[in-house]
Amino acid sequence: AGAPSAASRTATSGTTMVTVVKVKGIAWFDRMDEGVKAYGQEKGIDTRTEGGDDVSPEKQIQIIQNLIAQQPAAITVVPNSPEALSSVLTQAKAKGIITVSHEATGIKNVDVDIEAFDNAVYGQKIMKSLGDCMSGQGEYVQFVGGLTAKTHMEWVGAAHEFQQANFPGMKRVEDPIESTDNETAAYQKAKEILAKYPNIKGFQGSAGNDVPGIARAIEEAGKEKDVCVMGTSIPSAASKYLATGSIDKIFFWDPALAGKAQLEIARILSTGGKIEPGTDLGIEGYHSLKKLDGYDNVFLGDASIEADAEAAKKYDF
Amino acid sequence: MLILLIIAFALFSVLNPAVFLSTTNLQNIALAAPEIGVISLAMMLAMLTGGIDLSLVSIANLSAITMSTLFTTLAAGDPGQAEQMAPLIVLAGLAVGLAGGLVNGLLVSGLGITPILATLGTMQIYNGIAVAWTGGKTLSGSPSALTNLGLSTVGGIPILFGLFAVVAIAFGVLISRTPLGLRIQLLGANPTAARYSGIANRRILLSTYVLTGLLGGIAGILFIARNPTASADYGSSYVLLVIVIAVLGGTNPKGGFASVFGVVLATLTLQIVSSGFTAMRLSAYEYAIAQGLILLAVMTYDEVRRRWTKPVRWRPARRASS
Amino acid sequence: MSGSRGLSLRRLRGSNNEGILAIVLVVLVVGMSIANPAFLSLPTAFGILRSSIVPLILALGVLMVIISGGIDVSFAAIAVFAAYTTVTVFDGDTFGLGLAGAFVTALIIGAVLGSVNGFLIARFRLPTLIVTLGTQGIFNGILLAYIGSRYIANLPDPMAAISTTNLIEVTTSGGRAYLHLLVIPAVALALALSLVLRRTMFGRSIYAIGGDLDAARRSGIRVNRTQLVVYVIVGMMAAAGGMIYMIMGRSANPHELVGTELDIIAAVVLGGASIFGGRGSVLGTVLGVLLIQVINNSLTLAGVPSAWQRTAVGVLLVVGVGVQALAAARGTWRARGRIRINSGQEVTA
Amino acid sequence: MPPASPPPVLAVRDIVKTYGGVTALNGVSLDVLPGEVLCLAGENGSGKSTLIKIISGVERPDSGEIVIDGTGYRSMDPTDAIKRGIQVIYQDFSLFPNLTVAENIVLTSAVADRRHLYSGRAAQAAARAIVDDLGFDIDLDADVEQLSVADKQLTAICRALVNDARVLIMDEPTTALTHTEVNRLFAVVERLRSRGVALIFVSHKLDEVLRISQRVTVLRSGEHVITGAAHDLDPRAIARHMTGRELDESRQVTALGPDAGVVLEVERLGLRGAYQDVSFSLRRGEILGVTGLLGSGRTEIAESLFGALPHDTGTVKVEGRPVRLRSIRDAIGAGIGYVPEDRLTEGLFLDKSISDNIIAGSPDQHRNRGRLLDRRAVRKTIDGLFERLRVKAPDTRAPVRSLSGGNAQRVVLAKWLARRPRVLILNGPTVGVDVGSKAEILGILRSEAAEGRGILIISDDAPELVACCHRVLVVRHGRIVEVLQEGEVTVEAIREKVAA
Ligand SMILES: Nc1ncnc2c1ncn2[C@@H]1O[C@H](COP(=O)(O)OP(=O)(O)OP(=O)(O)O)[C@@H](O)[C@H]1O
Ligand SMILES: Nc1ncnc2c1ncn2[C@@H]1O[C@H](COP(=O)(O)OP(=O)(O)OP(=O)(O)O)[C@@H](O)[C@H]1O
Ligand SMILES: [Mg+2]
Ligand SMILES: [Mg+2]
Repeated sequence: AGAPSAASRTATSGTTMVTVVKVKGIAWFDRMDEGVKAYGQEKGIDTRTEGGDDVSPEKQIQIIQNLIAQQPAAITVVPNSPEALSSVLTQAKAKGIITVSHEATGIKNVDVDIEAFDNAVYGQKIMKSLGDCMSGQGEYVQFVGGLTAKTHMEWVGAAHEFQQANFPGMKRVEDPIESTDNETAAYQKAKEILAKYPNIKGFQGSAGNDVPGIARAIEEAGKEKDVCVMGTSIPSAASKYLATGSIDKIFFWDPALAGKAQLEIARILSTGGKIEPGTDLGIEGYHSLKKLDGYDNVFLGDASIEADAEAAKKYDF
Repeated sequence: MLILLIIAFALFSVLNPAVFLSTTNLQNIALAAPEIGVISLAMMLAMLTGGIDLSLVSIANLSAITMSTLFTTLAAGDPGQAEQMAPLIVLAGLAVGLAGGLVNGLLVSGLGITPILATLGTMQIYNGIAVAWTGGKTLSGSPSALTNLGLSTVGGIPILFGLFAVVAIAFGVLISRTPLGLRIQLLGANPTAARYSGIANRRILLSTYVLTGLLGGIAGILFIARNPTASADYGSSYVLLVIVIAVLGGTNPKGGFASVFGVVLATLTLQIVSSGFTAMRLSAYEYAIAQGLILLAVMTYDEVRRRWTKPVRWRPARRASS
Repeated sequence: MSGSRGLSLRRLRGSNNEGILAIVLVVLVVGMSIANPAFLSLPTAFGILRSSIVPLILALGVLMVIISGGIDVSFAAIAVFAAYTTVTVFDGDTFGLGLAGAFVTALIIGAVLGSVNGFLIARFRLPTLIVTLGTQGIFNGILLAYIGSRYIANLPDPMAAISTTNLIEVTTSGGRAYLHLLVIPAVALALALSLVLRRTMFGRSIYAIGGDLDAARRSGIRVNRTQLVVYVIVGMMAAAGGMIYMIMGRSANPHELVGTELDIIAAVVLGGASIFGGRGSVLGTVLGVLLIQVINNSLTLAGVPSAWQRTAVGVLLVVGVGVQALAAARGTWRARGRIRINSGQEVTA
Repeated sequence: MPPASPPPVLAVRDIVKTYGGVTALNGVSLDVLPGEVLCLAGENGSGKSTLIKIISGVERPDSGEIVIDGTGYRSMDPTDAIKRGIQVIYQDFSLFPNLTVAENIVLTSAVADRRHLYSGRAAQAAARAIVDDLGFDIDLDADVEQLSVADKQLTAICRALVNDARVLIMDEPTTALTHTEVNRLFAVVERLRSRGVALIFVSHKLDEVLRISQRVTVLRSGEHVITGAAHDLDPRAIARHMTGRELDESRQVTALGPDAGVVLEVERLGLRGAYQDVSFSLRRGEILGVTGLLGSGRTEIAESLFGALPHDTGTVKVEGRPVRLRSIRDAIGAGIGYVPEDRLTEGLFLDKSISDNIIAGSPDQHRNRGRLLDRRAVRKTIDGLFERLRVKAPDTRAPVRSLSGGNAQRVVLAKWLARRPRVLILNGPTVGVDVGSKAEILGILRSEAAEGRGILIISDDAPELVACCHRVLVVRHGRIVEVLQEGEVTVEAIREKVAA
């Protein structure tokens, strides 16, 4: 996987750009790989994705370190732990490699961090839908893939604040619950919640496996109609439950486009260009970048997508 | 093991010399090896007594988190002073490692809990403490002395690698040249006979796990020196990897036999294969397959060779040596 | 010579400390119920049983290996490999072979992978930990690199059909309670394995091999063949566990299960099996699995904040094993102290 | 051989077996006739057990052939051997520690019968039958790992006899047994013999050998020396064939000087259920024997003195000073050493080298100023003892597992001599040791005593006690019932007091 044909290697021997993903082989990053490859074809650049066989910061460090020795023009990365990468990214920069990151607000030592959206806004958006669905009343809980997953914690944090400000009738009854991004674990935790809070009205998920697991528990309890389930997921994983109404709505962004956006930024930087507020990457959702306050290298697109059962059918990942 | 190391090195040097033999790549290998190597040595030590220590990575993280928190707290008051306190901060990290090892040791030797269960439990406890402590966030901040240590090289060799070499030599001496080391080996070979030979099994076991905890603490220092950050879930993929390295390096999982030198070589070999695979643009999955094949091939070769050579000279590779 | 009281105490404790474990389990359940009365309800009980199905099936396989003096860390990789490959092959039930066909396919794959372990272990007499560590990486690598690494949301129809079939459905005040149909194979397997281990020569041979490999060879037990069969059966049990996991999860994710090996092994050892081989029982394993599932699936109910749940799991595990270990230590102490002055009296001949 | 004699059930022809560099057997041939006991004698390491393992299919010979009922085999397989009616009592018992006595007794035959099902109740009944038949007393429900060595040996005997064997091979079946059990075993052997079973019997107790066997085959260094009728031989002759020299088994006890102080004093020691009211003293330079029946409590007394078992009452003084014996380390600290009964599990690190085994008890005595092991001192101790105890092995790096029983015993002894204890307790110091080595080991013990150590020997072997002990204590039902003083120590006296 990832090895380009001999022809493309010679044709573009000058420029190689590598995207380091959290883990290889899952649908999300396969989709990103599609975007990365398509971008390479379009621009005639040697592009590929690399990643570990499980989600671990140390494997990403190892991969980036190995890549530095290969001297690509750019490394773009979706870090498992932004902080843990800071030192290896410094080394990359020192070798003149352009570095771009994604889903890593606050990361240091990259030229640009590109976010599909503002995490706080995204969290608020989910909560707005959840609050509307629950008519602003009742108990709810939030799931995160891991208590160590930074973006998940930002989403649920912003959502919680938004709820307190805008839906005073709602109540979060537990601190964020950890699902380890495992569908079965999410299912079991959801069952516990249903037993502990018979009147629960809402679930917010963060990891892709959260809402399918929660939905399974809801279906078994026959509470599809009584409980609102919303959160980040991908259409392929959620479609089955969207159809029965056990998931009400999912939120996501297209990783293929995010992959392209990272590479486009790297290309602009490598040709001496600059990324500024308002820059148009020519990619859907990234037509007018915003700069995130409080950071000097974070730019935001407007690429979040929300989908109900109908809308989700349009996506094939 | 040495042969394998040379084969691996030669193979990748021929296949992709430009990348594989670059200084950067070699330095990277030398930079990545120490943290894995130190944990592997700790695992080797636990396995030498016939046990296992699954909590090592959690201990290392807890130690790194302690150091980072201490530094950040001190630096909030007076950054200059915090830098000066670096040695004390490092000592605190080591102390956390020792404490973690002590708890393991007490559970294993005092209560007599099977090591795999005791350390599986403490792995979760230490990891849980780290999660609760950091709220799951990755902490950044560490004394610049430590960070510099991670970045600097002497004659092209990273200092961290030198540190690893020192630790390895110290452990080689400990195992083969001290009474404690001899007792650890004997205890692993036959606990009953050890008892009847006047070896204080409990105390030795306790010392062993305290030592593995200490190595965990050292690994925590290496973590934070390589990256000035600390988090609860760094290195979780190391837990099984270091067992692979330990056995590849000639440690008998039933106890009694291990070789520090073998473990060092095994660490380097796997690093070389890993970076060689990336240089060859092979995927992580293919690397996982290769790692398994290497393990099986080396062990089968060892076994077959052992059966064909003089039984009385049997297992020279597994005898403890530095 | 030891009084009948001593004997009945020994019975109660069980040959592998099952009695102690049962008490620990009861104490835990009582404690949880006090912490939250909602815990003591049929839905919770069924939920825990349901969540125990797959771990139990996997644990029974591990139990066999551990009794035979080995250890297996590759079973989770086998489970996923067999089940995911089956799902891929049967996509949409192409062959019309139905559920049975799917299971047979998975079992065959499991048997083949298990035989790789068994062959290496029996033929080259390699330490089992090493072999299975190696094959774990190989199986998992092959699966992800060459067969597929993507999440499959929709199972083949025959598998999907029983995903939501329940054995018992009861509506209680605490909500509806379901007992999944697939507890039947789990219970059946437990009973069958228990019979095999206690009542067949194959089962006793496994204990014998775990007790002393050389002695087993000398007494004519076909050690290599028995070991091979053990690993083949474990591969098949893992495959069945993997299939049931995917059926109950209603999706096929090749990244799951692998990584949970140690928890399963912990449950088996907690259930009184000796890591050194030769000891262990089905009853103990069942209790060990239940204990771990109760711990894992009731912390939120009991009100443990999620930040502290990892720690709580660890602490409960250590306490559970600690109680066991202390009881076991006292047991052997007593056995050592149980000194009979016997032959002296009846030497008259 | 008279022409009328029946054809041999079992024969081996020109068996050669090497282990790497070591030649264990070099062209050995012998045959066994139905209804006879053939005794296999030879020094430790002469190849007796190896020959037996080849017959039973545990090892394959390099060359040669095994003939059973006239059919020749290049090598055997354990199942085949059992199927052809060959049963073996192995020197190391080969029992399953995790299974009960009953199960151990029946498992082998169940395997040989190609059974598929197993019934605990049937096993119990079968085991009960054979145990009762032999008149042994063993708890059938006990796990074998909890048994004393003697009980393990009894279990192994029962297992071999539970089937109708045609050839019964017994590799040192009596090492841990006392006179009584040996007598019972021999009665069974006679019965089997009269039924036409062929037996091979290995023992280092030459008087036993001559009592039970019709013919004797002697091996030396893996070669066949002689086969002769038992009534033509006496112990001296056998020993001469084995060792190639004359042995002196007579009593050699040096007189203790009047100034020899008391090194160990035991007063009213007691452990409930094991022994009571044990008092005796041991002087510097004295060798004190302790004997009694199986289960009489001798081992417990020794283990209490070594801190391996607790004691409820009484005091122990070493060199006049009271010592606390709450753990083995206390005992070692007080200068007490102990060579345990079960050398395989308690005495030796089988996979470790001879060097490591020798130094195992005394690493602290071999430290240099840097607190590291002083390599030179370690080497000196190891080489010194290796030479002095004449351990037969290629070098000190060989794992102890590759040694024969007698040599392994020397290694255990060496471990304790390296520590130079004030009091050395030995539980069956020459169990399984050949006559030549036994004489040497006793010689070593005498010279150790002469250096001022107090030595306590627990043994069933009356001639051995006579050969070296100043005094002998007889233990019965956990009490010292007799003290045989200097002049009274004779084989007859010991046997009489023990059985009384
Ligand atoms: N597995 C082995 N590896 C190497 N050498 C061995 C092995 N087994 C036996 N030997 C050697 O073969 C020789 C014969 O050993 P064997 O056990 O047959 O002696 P034995 O006559 O039974 O002695 P003993 O009376 O002490 O039991 C010895 O020199 C021994 O060291
Ligand atoms: N754990 C136990 N369970 C049951 N019976 C036991 C146990 N330990 C010892 N015995 C019995 O107690 C008796 C005493 O055994 P022990 O080894 O103490 O004898 P001893 O006095 O040392 O004699 P010898 O040295 O001749 O064997 C044995 O016959 C054995 O059956
Ligand atoms: Mg022998
Ligand atoms: Mg005894």
